[in-house]
Amino acid sequence: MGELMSEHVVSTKVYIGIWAALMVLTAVTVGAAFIDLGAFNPVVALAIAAVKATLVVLFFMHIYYEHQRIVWAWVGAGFFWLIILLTLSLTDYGTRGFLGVAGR
Amino acid sequence: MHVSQATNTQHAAETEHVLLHHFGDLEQQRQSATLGMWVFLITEIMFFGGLFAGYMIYRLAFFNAFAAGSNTLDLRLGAINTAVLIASSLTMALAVHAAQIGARKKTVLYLLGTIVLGLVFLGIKVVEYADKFEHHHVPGQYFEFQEPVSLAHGEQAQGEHAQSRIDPRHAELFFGFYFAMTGMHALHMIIGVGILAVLTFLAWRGRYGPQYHTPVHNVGLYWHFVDIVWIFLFPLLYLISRHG
Amino acid sequence: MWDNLPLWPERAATFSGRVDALYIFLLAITGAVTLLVWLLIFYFVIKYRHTKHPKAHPVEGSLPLEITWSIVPLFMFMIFFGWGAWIYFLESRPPRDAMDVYIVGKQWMWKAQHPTGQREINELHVPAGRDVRLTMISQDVIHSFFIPAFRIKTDVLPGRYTTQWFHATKPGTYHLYCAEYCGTSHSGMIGRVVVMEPRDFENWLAGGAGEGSLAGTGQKLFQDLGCATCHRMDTAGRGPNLMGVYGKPVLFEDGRTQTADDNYIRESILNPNAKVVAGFKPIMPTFQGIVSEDQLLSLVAFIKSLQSPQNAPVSGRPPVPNTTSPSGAMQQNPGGANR
Amino acid sequence: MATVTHAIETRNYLNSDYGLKSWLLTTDHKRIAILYLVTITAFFFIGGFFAMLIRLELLTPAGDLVQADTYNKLFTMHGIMMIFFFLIPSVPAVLGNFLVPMMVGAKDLAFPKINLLSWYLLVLGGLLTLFSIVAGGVDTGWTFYTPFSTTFSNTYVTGAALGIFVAGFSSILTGLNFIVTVHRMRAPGLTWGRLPLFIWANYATAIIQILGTPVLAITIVLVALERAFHIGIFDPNLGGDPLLFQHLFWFYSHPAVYIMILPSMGVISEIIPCFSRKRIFGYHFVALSSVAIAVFGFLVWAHHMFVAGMSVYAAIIFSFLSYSVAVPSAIKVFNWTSTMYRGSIYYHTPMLYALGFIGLFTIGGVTGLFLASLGMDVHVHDTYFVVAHFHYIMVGGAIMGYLGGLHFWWPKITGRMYPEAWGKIAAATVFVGFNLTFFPQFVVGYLGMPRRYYQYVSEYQVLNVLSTAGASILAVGYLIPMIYFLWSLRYGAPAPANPWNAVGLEWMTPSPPPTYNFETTPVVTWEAYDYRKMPAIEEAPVAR
Repeated sequence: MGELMSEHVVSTKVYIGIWAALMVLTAVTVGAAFIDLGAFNPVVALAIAAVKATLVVLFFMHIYYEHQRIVWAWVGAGFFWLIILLTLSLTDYGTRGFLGVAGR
Repeated sequence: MHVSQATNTQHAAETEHVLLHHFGDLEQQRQSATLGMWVFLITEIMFFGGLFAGYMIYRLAFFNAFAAGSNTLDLRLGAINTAVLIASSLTMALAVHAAQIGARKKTVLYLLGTIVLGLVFLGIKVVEYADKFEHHHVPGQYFEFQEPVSLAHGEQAQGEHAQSRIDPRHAELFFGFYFAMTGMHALHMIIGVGILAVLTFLAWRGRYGPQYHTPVHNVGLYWHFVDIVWIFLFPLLYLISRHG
Repeated sequence: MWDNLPLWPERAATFSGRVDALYIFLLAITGAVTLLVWLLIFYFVIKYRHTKHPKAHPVEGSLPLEITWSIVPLFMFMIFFGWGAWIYFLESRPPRDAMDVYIVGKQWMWKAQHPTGQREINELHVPAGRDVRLTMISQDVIHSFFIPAFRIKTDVLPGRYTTQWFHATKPGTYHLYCAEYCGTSHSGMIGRVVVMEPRDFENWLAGGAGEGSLAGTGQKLFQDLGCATCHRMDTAGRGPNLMGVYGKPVLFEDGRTQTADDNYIRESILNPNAKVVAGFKPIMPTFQGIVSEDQLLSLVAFIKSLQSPQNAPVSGRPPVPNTTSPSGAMQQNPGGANR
Repeated sequence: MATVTHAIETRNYLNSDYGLKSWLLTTDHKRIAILYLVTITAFFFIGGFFAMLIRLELLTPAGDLVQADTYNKLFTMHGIMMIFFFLIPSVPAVLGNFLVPMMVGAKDLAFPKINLLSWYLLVLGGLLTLFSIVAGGVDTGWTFYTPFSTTFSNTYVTGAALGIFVAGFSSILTGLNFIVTVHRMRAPGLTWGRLPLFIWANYATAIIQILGTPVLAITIVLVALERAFHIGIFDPNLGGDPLLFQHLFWFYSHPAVYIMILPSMGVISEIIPCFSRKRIFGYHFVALSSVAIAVFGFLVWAHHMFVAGMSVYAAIIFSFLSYSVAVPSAIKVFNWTSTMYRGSIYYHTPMLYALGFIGLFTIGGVTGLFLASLGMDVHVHDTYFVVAHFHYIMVGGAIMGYLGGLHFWWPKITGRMYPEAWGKIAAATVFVGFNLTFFPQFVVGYLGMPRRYYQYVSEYQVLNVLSTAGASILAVGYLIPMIYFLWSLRYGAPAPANPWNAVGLEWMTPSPPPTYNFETTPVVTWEAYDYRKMPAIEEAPVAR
């Protein structure tokens, strides 16, 4: 609690650094899309997007400096629930037709 | 968690008009607001999550159609818009910083910058949408889809009975998602710009300072969240199978 | 009186007994637990009523008890799960040599087509003692094909085949319901399933028909639509040879494989170039909007019947594929009808 | 700040201000709770009216009372009204709104204006939905299955869907308010291990509201877009998959069942210790089982789709996961029952509802085990067995809990006692009427009677007549409290601050409470449900 309140004032240099990183990553993701990586094209694209999103969440959105652990927990829960939605939907779509019986 | 007694009295006068009756102190109020905003943003994750789930399933099922649809999008405009939005996130972050240190003029300027960048984004989006209307890429009655030449596999295209490999209905699904996802995103942007306008006015009136700038911070969180959605939308929509 | 108040549905298929056994087991276990809870409530409420027991005795919890009443139910649940999943798995896998019947649902009626050509509306005649596989599709909204006496039910979807099967054991007439809400006359989308002695069923089959077998209809359509021009019964065709393709894995151009089931055949007719067989070119036009669901089913039945002679189809006359008439006009429909 | 509100003893939130504006623009959580109470009671009786027409139609096998289309609209509107506009707001928005701040020792919820906004959103959503009823109704069933709802139904689907969309935001904002309040507004000393179980239950509910409701919202948006522009996401004619709708819909709508039942479980966890005069058995297990239900509740949605044409393997996975959510429910039932062991039990009306809740929820819960078992579900899916099962959970469970809680806290909310004898009569009537209505439906469901049938084969008639007879009794059972609650507002005996000698911060302030709940912020130094030093319950006066 060095500050007036527990809120952290982030240096503008950090912001500009993050912005530069985001711009570079945007260029990288566009570049990577033109290289044939087979099945890994979407993986790379999403990985870069995830890194960018993490940078935004941690620094622009101040989660890195957040003292309330519960905020961390809720942010984690949000992404975790999204993964529940995606993966459990895929248990259906990913295994359709495995049995070789129409519609099963 | 509790502000020390000395600080409390020191800022008592400044505190009184912003502290709501049911909170014990400003710190509690600020933390509540931050937590509340984050929980709200979690609902937004799940809101877009439903779209992402549908998109993922159909993209896996109809990859060719999605790739063909994606290749008709203007990558340059998409990339420029990504840069514009990231820049607007930077100005937003700087606006929050300015409010925290009590630089009123800077706060207003950065907020205005954010609004302008947001409007630029929306303007480019309008250009893109107009292009879709022109090419009948809007799902519905008038939808048409011709497979772009690059994908139509040269030698086969020369065959007398060459058929499109793409079911236009599946390309229509891609554009359905394109409009649903970017439309929802744009709607969030429009709401964001509106809120920013009010916020800029209040900042100009000197409402925010080191003691109290929760609205600036929370609107910032919202704006960054909208940025994050775009960070995912850009590769998902614009960058399918761009090579070869 | 009891005619008007049946308390147990009839058991008329092999699954009926299996499901009933599970039901009785579940009733017994859960009934016992429910009874225990109710009796305990009554016992405590009476024994410890405040007039007789004015001072509560502090009992705050018990870890062994908590563990017991977590683990024991979980163990029972796993039995419920395993038993139910086993029945479901049996219900999901029709025997290979099951007799086929094709069902088309539409608002608000059921159409059944037998491989021999008989068509029925809101009725389904089947022999007792035979495995019967239903391949089902809807022309409009989602329906659900439900025969309570057989304890089976599966949704009938638009755009995709679903399958279920049964083995009727008891001749008689049973209810047939649509179980998925489908609009105004949902409750009118009912019919009857007539289970007949095999001999009676043969007679019934002999009586109706007239239009030739379903596979025969499909074969005729196969010629009329010009399919035979490319899908020749040798290796020289521009499309794959379809002899014996049903039920086998198919290798696609992009390296993926898929078993050629009813849905694959349907998709290949309606959206032929989504999955192109390795070694062939994406030149087939779509038949979207050209063939009806009924016709699609007859085409599927025909392609199913194209098996090598030693395991000839169990139903219908094995058709002799006609490879000598390239006369069928090639019906090119570039683009086809989109809807 | 605390010095001003010294005035008169009887100054409370009800008489602190008068006039319509003081209610419609209030930010006091207690007044907003009253607004909710009035609103959802209206919705409840509208939904109940539809239910009565449904039961009357089913008195005879033939369709003779209303048209088939009308019947379809009736069960659709019954479902929509009861689920989205009564059950989901019921306990959280009325009792939760009133009690959450008081139970944590706060002056109000964290965001009072947002709290008022969420009431307006519910009203707006309700009006939109009512408008679509008046304009012609909706006939899709509350489940809105595609492609029927998107392509084939020509009723007011979009209007009703929009109403639900708006009401969804009401639910989200209520949940958000509770979460922040529980985290940031607890009185000093009120640790998580000392929180009332009602708070735990509402917190768990809020988790579901936050994480589930947005998925319903986007699904509704997609249905509306599909109706308006034919974008084809759920339309098989465009290559879309109708099962995707079901996945997204049930991702919310299965956990939504826990939105309805969890808060009622919280109510029961308050009532039983009070009328047994002892601490709840296994506090931590009851508390954590609420959270477990909220979390596991999200892993089981596709058990609504076992016969829908889903992959067999997915069905097996979801069947397995479905049993995971049954364990914490069982833990609760056993702990409530054990709480009464060696207690000192009073038979007041709230306790009767709580006992009824345990009994009926047990039946509803164990029949859920039937439905989670794949082979069983194939037969009973979409039959009256399912209808009976979820009414045992939602009416036998959620509404019993809501009524129990309403009686329990009525003296606190209004400052008046309800007539105890009538309360007992009503509770017994509800219990008998409920069982007569819904138990026969298990039997008729196993016989094979599909749900949403306007006419049915004659052999099911006897059971349907029993059910309709039960529904009439149930209707009377619901009208009696409505009457005596209104009566008590004028003629009921003034309630003391703590008529049940219950523990909990809400009982340590006058009835009705002052606007800011507490004169000074309480400091909690005791564990929850510490009834050891509380005196016995005195016979409360019934009327002046």
